[in-house]
Amino acid sequence: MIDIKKIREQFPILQQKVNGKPLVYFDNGATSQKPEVVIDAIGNFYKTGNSNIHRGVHTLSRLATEQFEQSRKTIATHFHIKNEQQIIFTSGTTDSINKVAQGLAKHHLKSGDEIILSTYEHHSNILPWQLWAQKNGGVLKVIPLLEDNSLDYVAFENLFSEKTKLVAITHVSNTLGLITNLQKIKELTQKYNVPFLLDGAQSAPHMRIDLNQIEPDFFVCSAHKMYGPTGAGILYLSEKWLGTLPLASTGGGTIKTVTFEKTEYAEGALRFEPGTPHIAGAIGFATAIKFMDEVGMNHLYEHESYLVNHAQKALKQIREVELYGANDHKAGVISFNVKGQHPFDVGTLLDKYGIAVRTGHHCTQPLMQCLGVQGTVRISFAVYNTIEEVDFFIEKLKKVITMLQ
Amino acid sequence: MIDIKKIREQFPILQQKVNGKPLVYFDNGATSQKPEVVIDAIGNFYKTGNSNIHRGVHTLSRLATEQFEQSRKTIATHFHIKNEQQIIFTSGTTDSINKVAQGLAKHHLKSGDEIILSTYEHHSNILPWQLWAQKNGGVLKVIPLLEDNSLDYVAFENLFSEKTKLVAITHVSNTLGLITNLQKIKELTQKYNVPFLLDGAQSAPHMRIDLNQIEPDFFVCSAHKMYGPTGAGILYLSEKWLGTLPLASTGGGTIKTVTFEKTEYAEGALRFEPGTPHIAGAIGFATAIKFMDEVGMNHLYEHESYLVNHAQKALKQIREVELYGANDHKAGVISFNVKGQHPFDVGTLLDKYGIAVRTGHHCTQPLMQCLGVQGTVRISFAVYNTIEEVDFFIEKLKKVITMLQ
Amino acid sequence: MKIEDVEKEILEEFEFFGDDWEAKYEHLIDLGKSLPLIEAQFKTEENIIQGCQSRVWLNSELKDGKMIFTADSDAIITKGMVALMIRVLSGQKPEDIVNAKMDFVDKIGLKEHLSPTRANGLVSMINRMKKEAILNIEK
Amino acid sequence: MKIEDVEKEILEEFEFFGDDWEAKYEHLIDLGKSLPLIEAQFKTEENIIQGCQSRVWLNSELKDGKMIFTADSDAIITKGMVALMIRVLSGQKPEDIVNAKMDFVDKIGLKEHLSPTRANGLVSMINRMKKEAILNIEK
Ligand SMILES: Cc1ncc(COP(=O)(O)O)c(C=O)c1O
Ligand SMILES: Cc1ncc(COP(=O)(O)O)c(C=O)c1O
Repeated sequence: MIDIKKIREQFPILQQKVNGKPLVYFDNGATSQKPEVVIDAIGNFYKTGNSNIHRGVHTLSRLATEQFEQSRKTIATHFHIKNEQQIIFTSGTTDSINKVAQGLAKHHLKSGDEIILSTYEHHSNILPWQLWAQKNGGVLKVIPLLEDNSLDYVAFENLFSEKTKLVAITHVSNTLGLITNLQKIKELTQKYNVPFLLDGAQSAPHMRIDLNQIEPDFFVCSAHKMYGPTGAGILYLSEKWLGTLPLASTGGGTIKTVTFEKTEYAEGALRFEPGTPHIAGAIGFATAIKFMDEVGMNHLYEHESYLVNHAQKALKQIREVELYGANDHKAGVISFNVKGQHPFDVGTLLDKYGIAVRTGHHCTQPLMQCLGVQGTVRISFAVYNTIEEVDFFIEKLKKVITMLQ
Repeated sequence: MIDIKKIREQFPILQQKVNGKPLVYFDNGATSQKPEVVIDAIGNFYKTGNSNIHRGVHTLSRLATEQFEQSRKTIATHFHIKNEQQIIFTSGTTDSINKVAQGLAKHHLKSGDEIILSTYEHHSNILPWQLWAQKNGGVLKVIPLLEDNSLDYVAFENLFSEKTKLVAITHVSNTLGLITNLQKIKELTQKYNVPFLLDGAQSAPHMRIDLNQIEPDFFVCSAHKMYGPTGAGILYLSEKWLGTLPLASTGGGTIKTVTFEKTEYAEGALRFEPGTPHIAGAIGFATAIKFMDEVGMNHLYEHESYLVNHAQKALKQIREVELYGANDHKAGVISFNVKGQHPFDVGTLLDKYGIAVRTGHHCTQPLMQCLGVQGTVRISFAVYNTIEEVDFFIEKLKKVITMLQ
Repeated sequence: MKIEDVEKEILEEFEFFGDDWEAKYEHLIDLGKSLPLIEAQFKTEENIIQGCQSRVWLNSELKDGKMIFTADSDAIITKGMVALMIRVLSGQKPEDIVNAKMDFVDKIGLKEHLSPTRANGLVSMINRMKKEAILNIEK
Repeated sequence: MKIEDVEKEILEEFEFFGDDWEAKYEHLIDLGKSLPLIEAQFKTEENIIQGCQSRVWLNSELKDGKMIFTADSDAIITKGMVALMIRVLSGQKPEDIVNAKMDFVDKIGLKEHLSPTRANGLVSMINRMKKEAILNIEK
């Protein structure tokens, strides 16, 4: 299998102490740490290859363009896409979703139209649609949860109407780690002929994703959650939308010709990438993808599942712990609370032991309302986490529970 | 004065050879090179401090938040702003302008309204307004040029009408290096009570900018042209617009409370920064600003003016060279052509000598149409360029002219 | 007692724990538990200080020229911190509150709770306390 | 001559310059100057291949089972490169054009002109030439 020790050695930040204790970083759902290759790829670009791209005739500009376009190809290949023009560089998942929402609002979405979301959604996959709905008289319909906090696919089907214009749904719940049934989504969206957007922010870091097979209309994710740099992400567009999605933003680099009266736009990805892109970010992102592919997405998933199952089992044995959406089929994330205690207190004390967890609503307030809590404690794993860290965390969690009582 | 040799040593990329020749980098208008401190600030963040910000209770998250918010303060101080909440982090100038255009389009701009731009504008300060104008029946009015390619301020005043809702103008022409008369802009926009957006993409890298004194409604610039990283920039909003500019994009991190029906947004800069920001970019940007402030903006401007004047004088002595907008009062940029030759050829041959220049329309096609050319050769300076480089360039340019004849 | 004297008292109290953060936090938690709760009628929307995670309610009134603060929080560690703030500032003259440096928090090694991360509402709470004090000077 | 033979000829021609890029580019410029211009009637919008900077016009016709290409560019170095492409591909059978690897460009040390930077239209031009060839196979 994979040699976690060797992997850990590649992450400089894991070698350091926090509050005098070795860092146990369980906040990967918020952002992952970066391996040395990624940090170096960014540094080396600035040290040896930095230049603006696309329009230059000089050597540095040509080489930077080649690196940038090669990064697009690497990412396309990772997601099993043949035409790399379908990969648009953005500044992250939130930016990508906004681009789709703003684009669709121009022609595709009309007053009275409906969009189906799930109870799981991150604010970034709610607010852009809400902004549209409030301004244009649109309606957001929400897939409810079953008792076990999984999505209610029967209720889901009942939400479809002639007015349904989009299903925008997360692949993995960032709060619960539960995985959406893509088979079901594909089946229903095809049956009702409705486009769907898949929010891959929490799936892309953890599992193999074959967009050629899933066939979403839109797919989005963030580099910073995938061992890559901040400020970078992608928007994948299906062939159909690549040619037809109206532009939300525009500017230099997207055009063939411009006069003050009229602009003829370029084709492919460029049309959607106005201004100087985050060149170092794209290169760093591709390097992170290569890092993941070298580990192997299936190995990565297996290792993290192992950690999740181990941690869940141990947490279940602590009487004071309440787990949310516990399940064997998860993508690296566990949410829980200590009964009667505020998650803030639990997180604050764990931090004193060097354990970084996330507490609060995780940008999923509607899900919190549904669970009937203010917030949860969330631990989320990456490939560099170990069973020993999980055991250390469980030990200290017990200590924290005693302290708070 | 300033010790250029010491400054050059801080830029790793300048130590390298291109095509076997030392790199003479005169493409700073497209993007500047980065000093070691900036590259290290980014690397160190990922190596020791990387975490997502704002919502975490753990130590790394707190420290990252402090660094991020301190970066905002550093940038605010540089531009002489007291309330750092007026500095919004964006992915660059183009992104910033789009955010303003999309926001204003929601309430402020109505069908039939007029926006005044100048002939100088970069596509990034034309296309977002054109997109609005075409969709909503708006009108773009254009400040023409005088014989000497300076803006015609008399004609400018005549463009104002009751329907004028915005003046969006560049501080420095990225193609010609000519500096807009801000006194005039301020006077006219105050007289007609019209908000103005100042595109600082090409001024912020070269001169001291006091936003407290200029009092624009919106000011935008890009980190990557200011010795900082790619994928980062700012949108400055005046107090008035900070509270009132409608949101164009939205998502996680911008809110107080969310339900599927309704969202209560946070106040200040956060409202405009949905999703995980380019944290490393903000930190790198602030480090670049500190680098500039250490050199001193006035020293920087003086040095670059010296280079511009020296180069202009030498270019004037070459019979085959046609200069555009030659002038003593410039911000580091010179555009010219070799009569009868395509700028692409000139640029390609200069590159063989290790000299990186930009050729083409520089994303200012309307200005090209006005000058009656397809493109120009543009040389643009940064603080690390030297008189020796200028002399070397002049010598090789002469060689190139001979070769092409 | 003057503000400085209360601060000194707290300092001494915490010095006792040395580097033992567990003991320090246990003390903080105890302080939280001992905080006289705010009266239910004051737990209003208006009195809430929204941190991103833990919430703080603060009520203030002027009594015989001195500010009386009562407060509560839903998180116990925040509540412990709030208890310290109240101990220092409640019962003091508005002028003194406005000038209080509150750097004892740093000295007892709990500075992290005053970071601007929004995660707790403490910075906002101190600001609110000072604002109330200012209003009562101007009266 | 077969494509490979023309390529070999060009290779030998350029080998002569060794590492002297100035001589090489002077030769390229000469080639550009010698390119038989495209007839004015073919300099149409339709025949234009838009690079970001230099423009290329390309006309193609099938004559006795062979593709005849004529071309022009507004930049002389691009024109020199175009002249080389035409020398290799014009007068060849469509099948052979489709299969041509064009790696001689790399071998004579001018690979940079075939980068996807959009700055010149050469990659697009080769693609266009091959596309025209395919159309003429299918006929
Ligand atoms: C005057 C001007 N405005 C806007 C831009 C766009 O900046 P960016 O590409 O960083 O978004 C540029 C960059 O070339 C510029 O020179
Ligand atoms: C499911 C999901 N969607 C969207 C986002 C937003 O991603 P970003 O902050 O990188 O834009 C997140 C990040 O927390 C997420 O977990």
